[in-house]
Amino acid sequence: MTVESTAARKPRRSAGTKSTAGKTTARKSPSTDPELVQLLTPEGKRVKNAEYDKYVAGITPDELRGLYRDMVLTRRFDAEATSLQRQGELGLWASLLGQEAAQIGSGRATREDDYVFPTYREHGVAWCRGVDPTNLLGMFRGVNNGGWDPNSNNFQLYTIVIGSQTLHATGYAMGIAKDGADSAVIAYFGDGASSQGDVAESFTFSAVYNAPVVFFCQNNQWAISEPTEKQTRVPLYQRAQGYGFPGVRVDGNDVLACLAVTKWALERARSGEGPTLVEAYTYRMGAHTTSDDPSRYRGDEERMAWEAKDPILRLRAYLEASNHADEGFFAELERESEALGKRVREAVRAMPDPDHFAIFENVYADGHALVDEERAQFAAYQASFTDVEGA
Amino acid sequence: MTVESTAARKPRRSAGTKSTAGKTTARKSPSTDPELVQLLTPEGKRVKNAEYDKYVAGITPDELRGLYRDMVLTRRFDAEATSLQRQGELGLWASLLGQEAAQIGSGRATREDDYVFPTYREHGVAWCRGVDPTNLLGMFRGVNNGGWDPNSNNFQLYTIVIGSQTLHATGYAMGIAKDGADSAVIAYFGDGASSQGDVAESFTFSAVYNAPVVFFCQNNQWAISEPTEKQTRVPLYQRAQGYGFPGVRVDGNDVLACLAVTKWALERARSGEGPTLVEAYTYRMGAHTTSDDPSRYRGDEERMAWEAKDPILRLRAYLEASNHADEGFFAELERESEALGKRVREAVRAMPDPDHFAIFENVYADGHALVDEERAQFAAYQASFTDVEGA
Amino acid sequence: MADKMALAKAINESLRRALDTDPKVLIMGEDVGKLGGVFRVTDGLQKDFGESRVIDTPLAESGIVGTAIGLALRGYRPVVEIQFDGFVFPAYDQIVTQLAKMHARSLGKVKLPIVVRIPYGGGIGAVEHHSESPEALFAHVAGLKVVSPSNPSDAYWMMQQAIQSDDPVIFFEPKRRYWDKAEVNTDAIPGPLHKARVVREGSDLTLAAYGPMVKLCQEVADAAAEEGRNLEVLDLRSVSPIDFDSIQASVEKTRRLVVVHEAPVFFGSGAEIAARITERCFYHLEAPVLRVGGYHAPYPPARLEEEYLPGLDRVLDAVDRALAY
Amino acid sequence: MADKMALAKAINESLRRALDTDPKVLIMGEDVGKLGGVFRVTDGLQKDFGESRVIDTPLAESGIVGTAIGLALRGYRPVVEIQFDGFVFPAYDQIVTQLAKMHARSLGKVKLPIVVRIPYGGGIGAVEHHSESPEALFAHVAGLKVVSPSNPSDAYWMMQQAIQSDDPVIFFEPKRRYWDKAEVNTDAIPGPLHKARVVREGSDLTLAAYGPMVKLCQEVADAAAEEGRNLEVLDLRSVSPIDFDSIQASVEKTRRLVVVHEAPVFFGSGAEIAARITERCFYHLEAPVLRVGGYHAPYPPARLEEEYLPGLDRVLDAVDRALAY
Ligand SMILES: Cc1ncc(C[n+]2csc(CCOP(=O)(O)OP(=O)(O)O)c2C)c(N)n1
Ligand SMILES: Cc1ncc(C[n+]2csc(CCOP(=O)(O)OP(=O)(O)O)c2C)c(N)n1
Ligand SMILES: [Mg+2]
Ligand SMILES: [Mg+2]
Repeated sequence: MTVESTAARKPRRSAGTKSTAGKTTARKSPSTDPELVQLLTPEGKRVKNAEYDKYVAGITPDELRGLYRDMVLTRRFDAEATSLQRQGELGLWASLLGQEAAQIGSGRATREDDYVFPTYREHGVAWCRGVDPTNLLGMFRGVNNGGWDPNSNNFQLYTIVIGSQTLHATGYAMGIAKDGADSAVIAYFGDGASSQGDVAESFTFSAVYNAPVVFFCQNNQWAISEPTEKQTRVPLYQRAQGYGFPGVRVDGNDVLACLAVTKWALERARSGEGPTLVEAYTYRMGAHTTSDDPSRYRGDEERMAWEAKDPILRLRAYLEASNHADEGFFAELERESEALGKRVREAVRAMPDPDHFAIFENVYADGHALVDEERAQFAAYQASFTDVEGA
Repeated sequence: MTVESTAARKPRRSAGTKSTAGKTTARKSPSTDPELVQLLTPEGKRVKNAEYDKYVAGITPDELRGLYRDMVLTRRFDAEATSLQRQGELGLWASLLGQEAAQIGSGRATREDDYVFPTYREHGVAWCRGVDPTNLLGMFRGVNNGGWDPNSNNFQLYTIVIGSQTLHATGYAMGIAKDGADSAVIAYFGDGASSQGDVAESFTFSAVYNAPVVFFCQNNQWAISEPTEKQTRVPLYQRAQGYGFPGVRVDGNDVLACLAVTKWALERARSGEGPTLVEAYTYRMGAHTTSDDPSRYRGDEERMAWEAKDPILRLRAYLEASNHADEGFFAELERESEALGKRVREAVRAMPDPDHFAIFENVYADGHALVDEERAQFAAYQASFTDVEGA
Repeated sequence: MADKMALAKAINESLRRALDTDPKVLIMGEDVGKLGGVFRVTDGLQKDFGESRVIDTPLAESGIVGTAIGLALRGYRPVVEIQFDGFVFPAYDQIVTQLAKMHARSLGKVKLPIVVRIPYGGGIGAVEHHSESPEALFAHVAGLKVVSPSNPSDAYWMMQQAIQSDDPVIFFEPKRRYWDKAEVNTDAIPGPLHKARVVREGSDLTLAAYGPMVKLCQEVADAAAEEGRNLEVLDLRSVSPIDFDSIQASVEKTRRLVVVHEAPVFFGSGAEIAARITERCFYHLEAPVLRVGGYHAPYPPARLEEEYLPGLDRVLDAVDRALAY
Repeated sequence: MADKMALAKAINESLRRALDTDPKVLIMGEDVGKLGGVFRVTDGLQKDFGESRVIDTPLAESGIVGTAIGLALRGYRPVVEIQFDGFVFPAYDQIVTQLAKMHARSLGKVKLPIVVRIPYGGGIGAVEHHSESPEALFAHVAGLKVVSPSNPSDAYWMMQQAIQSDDPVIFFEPKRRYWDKAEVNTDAIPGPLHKARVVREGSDLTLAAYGPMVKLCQEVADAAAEEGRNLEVLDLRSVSPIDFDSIQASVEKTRRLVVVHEAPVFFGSGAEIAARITERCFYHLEAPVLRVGGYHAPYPPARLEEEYLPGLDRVLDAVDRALAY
């Protein structure tokens, strides 16, 4: 599927590549051949990178095992949620399968006082921020629209309207700058989201105010059924330069590279160098959500090719080859996984339905006469049944 | 006024400039030192340009005088409109003073079957498209919201909501591609407009569908009272590359360069190479509109510096030095100018107020019961006065 | 030819017919191509009409509507899909300031025959932004027409009429009725686009509704009939214009009116209907026009939606209250 | 301290006071800095409070509201300016799906104390998009509060209250009254933000209005008085919530109600008021609630606005009609 296929009837030549002063020319960089930052090959071999090695130079075997553990537990949690949806315990689930490295690597790069603005699939980032994973399930079960306090872990609620949160992130970062604080913000969004006007406006505002924000785009190749070619004809990380800040593409299935690049970007933010765009080149291995049927729009070969780049297997190969983890570690982690699954299952099943009056709660902070009136009518109406039943 | 001034309390280092594979770095290009395409110096000297000379290679003295005439008459028309506003004949006027070269150069580059999407200040482009200038005055007088048939001259109505028309232009261009036609579209917008999400979305759509559209941004340095630094920290033409198509900055006070660069961009569009962004670097010499008072936010020196780069004087110097125009030409043009002024003055003064029932006309193409009902009520109400007066 | 067809399928067939008969008709939206839309309303259309007629767009609603306007200026008749009700707002500016006003702005020179399809309403257990009913926000805006079918036959024909209309039409599809089946006679056009229809005759009170609430009102009428009350049910079909003549005729007979919609009552269609019908039927009404709809609160999480939405009991309660006057 | 002050100046003074007393208050918008806004409402504030408190933003309304939300999450209290009514729509998505819903979405954990200032309404001879009255499009949306002052004193105090409110407030400023002067007592707060006020007592009929139409209604009442009719004039001040109790109290006395606003009548505030007051006062009303407002048409070019807008004669005509019942 080429980018021109929809519009052009006659053959059209592709964009030229010559470049002269005063003119920037589109770079032909097919998205299948990304120039990406990689520290671990798909086979788990550590490769040198002059620029980013320093950001993971001091990493200990313990920390490496920690990243592995994060990814494994996140995947386990995710699988549990998918099966809870199948069992009817959740209305919907948006799986992060395949994106563990992008999320754990970037999530672990954040500092406690940083602030995270997720979209709706950042279960791994939530994990890194210490949000209890069962809290993530409330909105998918339909008991609330966001079940945690954003300020407890500096992890904002999931945002479903694509792209909106990038502006909130930018504003929050403007506030950090105003306060003279040295923390930073990271905003997550997808390849599809890159087309939204709000995301472009967040680039503009963050550049103009030099806001300490990292835009972390997980390019998982798909926006529901649409491949990234329907959103852009050049790699997404290049978008940033036209707004005056750097963009970098990182191997999104390489947790070390994601950690290093995000640390670099967050440090830029902290030290007053303004925004950065990180494109984590990864793959949505599963369906868009449990409502989706990817067989309608993509073949198995693609997924299989990406399974060979699995972020968890990759780190495991490295851990094993470098003797950083033994059988005992993996066995213990397996037990921990099972326990997490069980805890999540039980927590979801025990999750109470909200009180009916919750409809009227929190519509306003300072109250509203109409809400009071409607609540009272609702109460009277509810009471009329009790009366009847009681009679 | 620096870009950081609003947000940062503590000193923040500026963006780095090193560039490595997989990372694009913000280019430091202060907008005061544009890398611009120029064919005529401010003194009217013709300078060579290997890339763009060919687009004006065959230009005849007659055509050069034509460009000069277009600019002079457009300026005359504009001045007349400003003074008609002062006299109370118009409610408002948005002057193009200083932007004549950008508009005439680009406007004359269009072909009859091309389609133009202006904002609200493109009086010079309208002139090139053959729109009767008096038609432009209707909306500023308050007798209509657009007084010409867009399809008569392939010149869409003025669009006031900033940025909206860039999407219409893109859609129209998608239609041209679908039709297999070889015409092109040009969309005008300002430096301020570059911040609107709609403009970014038009870049995305035009790139993905490889639509034959030229985005022509007149960077006149100001969006009402805000300098361009409030919209971007790098030159605007660079915006395009992140979307996968070329951007070029042209001296917007050099009519020859504007003509050449726009021809190049339109030819790219026609031959299937997709969108181009042209940033015409120019200056709004007057107020934003007749309602504006620029003395509140900018000094005279800036305007005076730009007066030295006046687009009309520049071409006149060239015409005179190259003996392409004599006294007679200038004298005749002066008479023509006067006549145009007079015609515009008279046409405006003679412009009738719209019929009251025009409120209800054209709300819908196929009619609407409520509009019919309200029109009837209005008629009855109006008639009640006649009755009274008649009685 | 009359087939039993689900409402979603009826729209699909109607779009297919339009693509077939008018080469200028285009389908645009997110995931409308290979996937056939998240509700499969455009299923198979790209396969049969190609990527140039059935267009998967970038994820940007303002861009979708804005480029559709440009395509319409070029002579096309785009039918654009907004994936869910709650995602129409990024396109709201293009709809309100451009789509709605271009015909008037151009003194009639420019027509924008664009249909904006919006699956709307709740009752399907969805997450936030997937269950809203924003029709009032479009009806208030002159230049737009707003319609909502309640059954497969209307879905089929109203879509035909909307596409043929030279005005922009906001087409609200009752998503929780997508799978309801009924007969669709694809030969005989049932009537004008903006005319209401009496779906059940009655004498004691008029229930007026559109889209997803028509079926509910029919159930209410059934239940009321068991208590010996004879309700008339009107399917309004159009929210702009509203067929006040038909409502008036019904109310002059029944003397009581209850309006039902999923959207919040405050500033909803019920307000306009109540105000205008009270003015038209001041001496006929035995009771004030009552409204049943959503509360002044964001659409709640799924496990609360049954309490939030008008249901059988709540409408019956309003009927009782109206009859008690 | 009581000074005679223009309405625009009263808002300016109110903003100044807020900036002075609360370091978290910010002013954001296009041209609000050096220029002081196109109406000079923010005149001098950047000079006195600096570019970090009074912020000229990029030209992007969604960005303005979206970043204001982020700033509010960080603890700031942004007061954002939309330059004209017709330019609020690019921000509509952020307002409706984010600003309005964040408090409920977060179960009360997140408060967004943001004021969105919108100069609105016509009568100033402006070009397209500069004269609209879109308040109904915000009042329908739960989570927002919507107010509109009619005079300098209210402008001053309602702005204080809006900024202090922990809820988002859409603050509609009657631009054609910006230059009207009246006394403003900056010491004594006149009453709650969402309470209507009787600005003229009367017994024959109630005129209800807000913002720019209050002055007109007072003129109507004067004119009617000359014909021996004694009209009560209510300044509603708030469009969400609407102070129905005060309207009801007035209507129970006068038994007739005419609602006046510049916005189109169809789906406008008059509809909601008519519907609810008819329900509340069914046995008191001697005439249907009548509405005077804009027509179902785009706001017309300036030379037609006098015909489009409610004026003395049109309101008097409605009064006559209501009294004729
Ligand atoms: C404004 C808006 N439009 C449409 C949707 C429906 N929708 C939900 S997810 C999605 C695709 C998102 O793709 P991407 O940004 O790549 O994120 P991913 O799901 O791949 O993580 C769409 C179209 C939405 N949520 N919001
Ligand atoms: C969406 C929108 N917001 C605000 C305005 C008010 N406004 C009119 S012109 C203008 C500045 C435009 O600047 P620019 O794009 O540089 O064009 P220029 O006027 O310099 O030609 C503004 C803010 C508007 N017309 N539309
Ligand atoms: Mg994606
Ligand atoms: Mg400008």
